[in-house]
Amino acid sequence: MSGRITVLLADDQALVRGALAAMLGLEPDIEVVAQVGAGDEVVDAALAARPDVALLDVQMPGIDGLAAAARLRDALPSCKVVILTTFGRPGYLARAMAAGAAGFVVKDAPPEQLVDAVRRVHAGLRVVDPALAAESLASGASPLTER
Amino acid sequence: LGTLSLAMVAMNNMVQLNARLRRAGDEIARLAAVEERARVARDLHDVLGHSLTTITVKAGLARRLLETGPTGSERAVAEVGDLERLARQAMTEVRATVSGYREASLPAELAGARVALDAAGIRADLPHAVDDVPPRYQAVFAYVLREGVTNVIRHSGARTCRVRLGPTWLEVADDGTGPGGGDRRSSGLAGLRERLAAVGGTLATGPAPGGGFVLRASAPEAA
Amino acid sequence: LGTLSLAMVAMNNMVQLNARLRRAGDEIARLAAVEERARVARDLHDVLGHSLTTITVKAGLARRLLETGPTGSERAVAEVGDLERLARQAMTEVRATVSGYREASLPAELAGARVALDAAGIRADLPHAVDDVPPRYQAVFAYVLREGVTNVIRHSGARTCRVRLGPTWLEVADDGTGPGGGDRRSSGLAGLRERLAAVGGTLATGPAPGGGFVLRASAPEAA
Ligand SMILES: Nc1ncnc2c1ncn2[C@@H]1O[C@H](COP(=O)(O)OP(=O)(O)OP(=O)(O)O)[C@@H](O)[C@H]1O
Ligand SMILES: Nc1ncnc2c1ncn2[C@@H]1O[C@H](COP(=O)(O)OP(=O)(O)OP(=O)(O)O)[C@@H](O)[C@H]1O
Ligand SMILES: [Mg+2]
Ligand SMILES: [Mg+2]
Ligand SMILES: [Mg+2]
Repeated sequence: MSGRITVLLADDQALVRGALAAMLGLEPDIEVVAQVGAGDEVVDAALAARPDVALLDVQMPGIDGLAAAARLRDALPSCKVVILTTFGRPGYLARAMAAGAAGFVVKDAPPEQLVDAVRRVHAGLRVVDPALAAESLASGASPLTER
Repeated sequence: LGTLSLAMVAMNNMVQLNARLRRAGDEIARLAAVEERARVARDLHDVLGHSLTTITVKAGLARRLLETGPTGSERAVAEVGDLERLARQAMTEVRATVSGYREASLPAELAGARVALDAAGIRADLPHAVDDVPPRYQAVFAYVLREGVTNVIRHSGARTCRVRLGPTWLEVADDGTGPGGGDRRSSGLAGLRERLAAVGGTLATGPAPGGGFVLRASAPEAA
Repeated sequence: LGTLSLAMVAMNNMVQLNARLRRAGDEIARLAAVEERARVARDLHDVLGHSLTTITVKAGLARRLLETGPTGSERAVAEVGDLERLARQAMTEVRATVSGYREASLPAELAGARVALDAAGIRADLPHAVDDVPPRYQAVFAYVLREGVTNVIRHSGARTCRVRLGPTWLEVADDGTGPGGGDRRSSGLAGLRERLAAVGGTLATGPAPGGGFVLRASAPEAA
C-alpha cells in the first residue's frame, strides 16, 4: 500500500502511549494506525486496522500483553509482535517467546532503538534486549500461569 | 495421683507449647517480613518505575522533536513541561512513602490494595500506573481507593475487584452481593463525599451492571 | 477433686495461651511487615530521590530555555538529553532493586538461564540437576548463577556459555572476549563476593584457558 510500516500500539498509560505514538510518527517510514489501552481490545483493533507490527505493553487491564500476543498470533498471523515492558519479570521472556513474539524490548529504550526494533521485526528479524532478557532470567516457576 | 500427674503433664505441655509458639512467632515474623518486602517493594517500585518510564519516554520524544527542527519545538516544550510535572509528582510520592504513608499516596495505596485483596482471596484487576491522574487529585483518589477496596473486602463477598482510573475519575467495582441494607453507623463513604466535595467532585455508588457494587469518584475537568 | 480441677484449669489455660500466642503471632507478622515497608521506603528514597530531584531541576531549566526563544535551544537540547539519560539510569537502578528483592532459587535460575541465553543467541551448556548442591549453598549459588550468566549475556560476546557445579562450587565459563577493562561502577561481582563471604566462601574470576571469561564460586567443605 503506502509502503509505510503500519503499527498498532497497546499501552494502558495514556501518557506513554501518546508519547510513543508521537515518537514513531516522526519517522517517515512508520505510521501508527491504531491505539488501544487494554489487552482485550488488541485483537479487534488489529483485525480492523491490519497493522504490520503490534507493540504490546505487558501490564494492561483486561488481559496482559503476553496473552494478547498469543491471541493476536492466531487472529492475524502476519502481524509481528514486539513486547514492550517496564520490567523483566521471571517468566515474561519465556511467555513472550511462546506467544511467538518477535521482539522483547524495554519501554524506556532510546527512541532510536525502539524505531530500529520496529523496522527489524518488520524485516523478519528477532529483537531481544539482552539486559532485559537477563532480568527475566528466573523463569523456572510457572511461566504460563501468571495470576 | 493419676489426676495430679495429669495436671503436671498439662503444665509441662504448656511450657513446651509456649516455647514452640515463640519459635513459630519468630519464624512468622521473618517470613512475613520477607514476603511483605517482596510484595510491597515490587508493587511500589513498579508504580514508580512506570512514572520513571513515562519521564524517560517523554524526554526521548522531546529530544527527537527538538532535533527534527523548529516545527517540533512547541510540542517539545509541552513534553518537557509534562515530564517536569511527573518528576515532581514522583518525588512527592517517594517522600510520602518514606515519611510512613501519612498522607495517602496513590501508588502506595495501589500497592497496598493488591496485597490486601490478595490476602482476602479476591482477584485484583488493578491499574499498574497512576500517572494519568494529575497531582491535585492524587491524594483524594488515594483515599477513595483505600475506602473502596476496604469495603469490597469487608462487605462484598466478591470474587473479583476491578479498579479503573482516568484523569478525573476513579472507579472500584466488584462482583459481590451488591448494595445491601447499609449501616447507619458507617462513615467511610460519607468521609469520601466530603473529601471529594473539597475538590469540587462527587461520589456515586450503586449496583454494578452484572451484580455487585460499584463506586465511582468524579472530579471536575479543570482545576 | 482439687487435683482434677487443677488439671482442668491447666488445660483451659493451655487453650487460652494457644489463642493468645496465635494473636501475638499475627501481631508480630504485622509489625514485621510494617518494618519491612519502612525499609523498602528507605531503599526507594535512596534509589530514586536524588535522580528525581535532578530530573525535575533540569526539566525546569530546559523548559525555561525553550520558552525564552531560539537562543537557548541548543543548551535546552543538551539539558533534555541529560535528563533522558538520568531517567534511564534511574530506571536501571529501580530494576536492579526489584530483582534484588527476589529470593533466588537454584532450579529456577537454571531454567531462567537457559531461556535467557537462548534468547540472546548463546549456546547454553548447563547442568540438568542441582541435587549435588547442599541446601545451605543453594541460595548463594543461585545468585552466583544469575549474575554470572547475566554478565555473559551483557559483556562477553560469547557463542557458548558453560555452567558446571558440585557440592561446594559453581563455575560459569564462556568463550567470549574475556576480562576487559572492567567497570569501576560495577557492583555485581562485588555483591557475590559479599554473599559468598557470608558462608565462608570465595569468588575467583579470570581468563578462561581457551579465551573467554571464567567465574568460580567456592564454598567450604563442611558447614
Ligand atoms: N463493595 C460493597 N459491597 C456491598 N456493600 C457495600 C460495599 N461497599 C459498601 N457497602 C455498603 O455500604 C455501607 C456503607 O459503607 P461505608 O464505607 O460508608 O461504611 P462501613 O464500611 O460499613 O463502615 P466504615 O465507617 O468503617 O467505613 C456498608 O456498611 C455496606 O453495607
Ligand atoms: N563474562 C564476561 N566476559 C567479559 N567481561 C566480563 C564478564 N563478566 C564480567 N566482566 C567484566 O567484569 C566487570 C565487572 O562485572 P560486574 O558484574 O561486577 O559488573 P557489571 O556487570 O558491569 O555491572 P552490574 O553491577 O550491573 O553487575 C564487567 O563490567 C565486565 O567488564
Ligand atoms: Mg501498562
Ligand atoms: Mg467502609
Ligand atoms: Mg554484572
